[in-house]
Amino acid sequence: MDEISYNPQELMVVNAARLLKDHDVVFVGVGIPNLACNLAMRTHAPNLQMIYEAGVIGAHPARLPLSIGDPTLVSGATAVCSMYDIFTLYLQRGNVDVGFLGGAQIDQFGNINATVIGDYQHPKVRLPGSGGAMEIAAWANRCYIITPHQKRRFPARVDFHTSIGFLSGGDARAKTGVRGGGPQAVVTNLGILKPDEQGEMVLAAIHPGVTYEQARENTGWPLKITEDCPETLPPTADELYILREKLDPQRIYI
Amino acid sequence: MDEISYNPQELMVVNAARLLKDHDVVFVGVGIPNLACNLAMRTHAPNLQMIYEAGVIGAHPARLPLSIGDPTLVSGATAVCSMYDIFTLYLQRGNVDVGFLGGAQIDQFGNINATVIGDYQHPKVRLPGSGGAMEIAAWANRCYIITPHQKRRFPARVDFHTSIGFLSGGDARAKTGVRGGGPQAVVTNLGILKPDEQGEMVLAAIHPGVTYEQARENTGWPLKITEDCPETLPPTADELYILREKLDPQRIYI
Amino acid sequence: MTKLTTLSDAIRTHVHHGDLVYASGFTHLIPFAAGHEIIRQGIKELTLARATPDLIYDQMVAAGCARKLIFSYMGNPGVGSLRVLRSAIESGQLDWEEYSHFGMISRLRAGASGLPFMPMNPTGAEDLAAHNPNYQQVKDPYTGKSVVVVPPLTPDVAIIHVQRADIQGNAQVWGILGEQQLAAFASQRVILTVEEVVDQAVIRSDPNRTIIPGMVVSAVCHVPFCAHPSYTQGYHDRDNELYLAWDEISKTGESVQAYLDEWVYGVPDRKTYWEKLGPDVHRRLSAGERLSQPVNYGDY
Amino acid sequence: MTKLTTLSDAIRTHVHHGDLVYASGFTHLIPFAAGHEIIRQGIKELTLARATPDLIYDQMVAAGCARKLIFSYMGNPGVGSLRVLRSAIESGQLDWEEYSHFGMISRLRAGASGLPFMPMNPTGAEDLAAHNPNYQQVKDPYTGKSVVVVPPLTPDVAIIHVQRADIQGNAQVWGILGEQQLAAFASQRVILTVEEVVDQAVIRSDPNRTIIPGMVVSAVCHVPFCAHPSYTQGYHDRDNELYLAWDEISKTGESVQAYLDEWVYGVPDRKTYWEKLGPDVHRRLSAGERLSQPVNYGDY
Repeated sequence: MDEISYNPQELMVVNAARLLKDHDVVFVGVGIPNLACNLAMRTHAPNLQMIYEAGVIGAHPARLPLSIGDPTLVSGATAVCSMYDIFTLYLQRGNVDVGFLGGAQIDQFGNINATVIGDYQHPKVRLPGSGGAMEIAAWANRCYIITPHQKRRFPARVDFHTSIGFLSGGDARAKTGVRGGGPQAVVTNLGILKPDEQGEMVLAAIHPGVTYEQARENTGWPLKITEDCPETLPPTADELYILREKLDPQRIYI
Repeated sequence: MDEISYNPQELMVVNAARLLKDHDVVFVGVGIPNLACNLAMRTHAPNLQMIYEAGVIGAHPARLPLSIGDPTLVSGATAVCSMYDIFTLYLQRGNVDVGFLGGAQIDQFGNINATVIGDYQHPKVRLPGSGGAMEIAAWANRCYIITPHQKRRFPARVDFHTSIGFLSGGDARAKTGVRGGGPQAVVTNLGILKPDEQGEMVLAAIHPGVTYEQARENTGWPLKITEDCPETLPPTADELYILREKLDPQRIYI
Repeated sequence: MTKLTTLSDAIRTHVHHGDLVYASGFTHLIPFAAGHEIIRQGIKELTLARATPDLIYDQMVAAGCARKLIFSYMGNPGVGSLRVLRSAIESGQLDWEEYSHFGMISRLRAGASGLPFMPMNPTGAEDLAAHNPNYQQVKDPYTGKSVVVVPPLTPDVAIIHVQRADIQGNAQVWGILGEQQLAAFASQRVILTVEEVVDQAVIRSDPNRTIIPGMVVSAVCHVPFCAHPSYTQGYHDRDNELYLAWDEISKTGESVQAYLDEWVYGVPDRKTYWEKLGPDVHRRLSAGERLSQPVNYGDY
Repeated sequence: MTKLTTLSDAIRTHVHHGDLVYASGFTHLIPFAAGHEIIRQGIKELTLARATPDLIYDQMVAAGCARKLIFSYMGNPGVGSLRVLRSAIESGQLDWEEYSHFGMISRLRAGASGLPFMPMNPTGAEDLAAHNPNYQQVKDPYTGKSVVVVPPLTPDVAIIHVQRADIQGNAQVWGILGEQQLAAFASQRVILTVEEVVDQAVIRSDPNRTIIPGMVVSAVCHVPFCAHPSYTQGYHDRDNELYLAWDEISKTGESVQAYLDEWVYGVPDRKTYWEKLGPDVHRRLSAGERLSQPVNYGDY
């Protein structure tokens, strides 16, 4: 059998898609998470429901949405509601299974910084800020992060808690009273990190051809590796076909 | 000129209508207050805006509405909103000028009981309860009460504060922090009561042919009478024509 | 995945002895057919919550379904008193818990939003709060003033009549909205009774009209005229004659029982009930046509 | 009574030096034409509030209109960073106040509702609250737990673009609703920019579509294509090319100034701006047709 080639974006999209379950209600942004959801819908999760923080439920986009409020998300959706209602009736009420998160920094316990590098009052780099992330990280049943695996993106501690993972680990998250289970996986171009019992993000799967050494070198804390740490299955021809030909034929995100 | 005859309901509707100002936003129930508003719209207050606690704004009913949620209020209205929104965005936000109130008992300080006669836990007569009245009495800029003038309806103290007027008078109402000005008039079949500086309801106008004695006899507290206490102008032929021929031709409420 | 089922099955599956039930609808869309089916199935010890109990709860209490009432206005709208409820409360046979409309709807708003409470502005009327410990106060951290709050209401099951929905339960409502949406999101289970079951393409043609998404709906029941004697905007009028008649019927236990025997126990379902009302009533309640002007969502 | 006026007059009358302005719209319906008119009129020292500042506030800050920003996500949606705002904050030239989306919208909900605060569930993320004293805590009287609250936001003026309204300001919106309704009710004054001014009969044909009533509206301005380069559902598409181009333009002060000179100072009004964009852009952004299916309100 011929080797199938794929790029790091495709690898991350495919692995993120596989984490989604049929009937999941997913709070989804644009770009890579949107592609992952659409791929899941067209493979193993036909009943996945996508909702957007702009207040769109059950979108049927006719084209690849270019922003979280793209009009193609609205035409043909099953419902649209106000911003207050999406955060209360849907997210906070517990109707959201999965949230996707991202940020400039993700730390050892899955905490995310999307706000600032340096001091908050005198920022070295000012980032966009929370948007919906603070609440999604707290209240979605489970969260996933998709990000390139680079040491500067994976510090031991983030400069600022825009949204929390497991804080300092142990029962720190539970003590805050948030309802969601926190980050369940970080999908990178090297593998998949998952929280251990203490909430520390450890290497739980590795992509074909990647070494443990590469993963360790690109992580800002002493990266633990699970006992089994299986190799992920490479993207299938079918997955790549859907992704390349159906979902992002102009290769905007992949 | 011939005497124009009219009944007590008509007298009350006409006098209530005259209290409304053009451009007032009125929180209105069915029955007599609805007739008063419609009469005002067709005479001196063409820009009156009627809103209903059912969430209807700018109703243009094609027939006399028989309940506060009559479908004729909706067809052709300018807006419909949820119950939560009518109480928050409209009433509590301060967008309502006038509220109409009613109840089994109205006391010396304009407090109203629409809840219970006797002990709350062991009621002698159980009444409907607050509905929207508790908040309307507190937050509408001004309130009006339309009621037959009978001693049992006008006790010195109500058994239960369903909605407040001036409580025990003086600054008692102001101290509660409610935004509205409280009951500005009680329109009865004998005259019009208005609050004095202490918030006590005093006879401020008397209908033609009614004596002070009649008013005193039908009031459960020593009724004060204002110095001038003018006689109200009788209903005009025009007012009665609109009321009888246009608004309630089947004489359901008048 | 279809959630279509019969009303009878939906009630049997989702409404249990002792449940807190919220059959919603402010004057409009009151799910009478569902109340009647609960009576027929003999479900007991319910806590019945509704801002406006209306005839439906008068009938359910008369049939012995309830142990407690949660409400904010207990009247026969436009007519007068609800005699069955009033007498059950006056005689001490029915427990109750009472709010103003805004207190009631704030409880639903908190329940639907997953929030611990909702704040309300002061009303100065403290007698009700004195009898209902659910009214509490917190200190406003910005002004130091006291703020009245109510806790979430999260019914076991909501029953909600809507004009149209697809088989997954994506539901559209127009006319008076009342507490339809909040009751659905606040409740653990949602039974939708639907005037018209429509193709999902109809729903998707106007997503802003959808107030309840299928994801919170447990069962979809196609029950035309479910709301009679209340009404369904655009489908049939309110039967005001029956509201007036109930004021007479409810004067004695015998006449109430006779009504239940004939119109609830005596009919197997809403279809039979509606046919039994006869063509004259159908004509009298017909809605006529007044269509909304369409909007363009654009073909993006 | 008509509230129709020109955008220029509405801005002159209702937006003052030092005001707190909320130009609303989540990705959709962003009132760019109004922002440009504020720039042209040289109004200064504004506090600009928006959940998502978008290009409109990047441009207004570049033009020197603002002293402070209140926001919850400062990005160029789908593209990247808002370079003008980012650099103004990094250099200490612009004051700011920051929330999460839910905090921001809860402030508007409290403001629009006349409530003293809105409660929110815990998020565990306390760094933002540590820098923003508007985040406070109250004790939940039902559980004893701590509850995060935010105070009302009540802007001096809201600017809101809608698809259609009558001359009294009764406004209907479809597509993404964002914070349109709450911003209108929260604010002291409301300037409505309207894609189509319609006869009141159109509004009255579908009252459930009306989210802003005329009673809270100060001025109605007929400004087609007001939202470009954002979009108006059913009227024109988002001009994504301009969002991408802005990422380049905003890299230097010179290119920003050149853009403002050409597209803001260089045009007297939106009509001229839209014509200047030219027929190719008009074609590229055309919306196509996808109509809602009508509903029957009934002729009662």
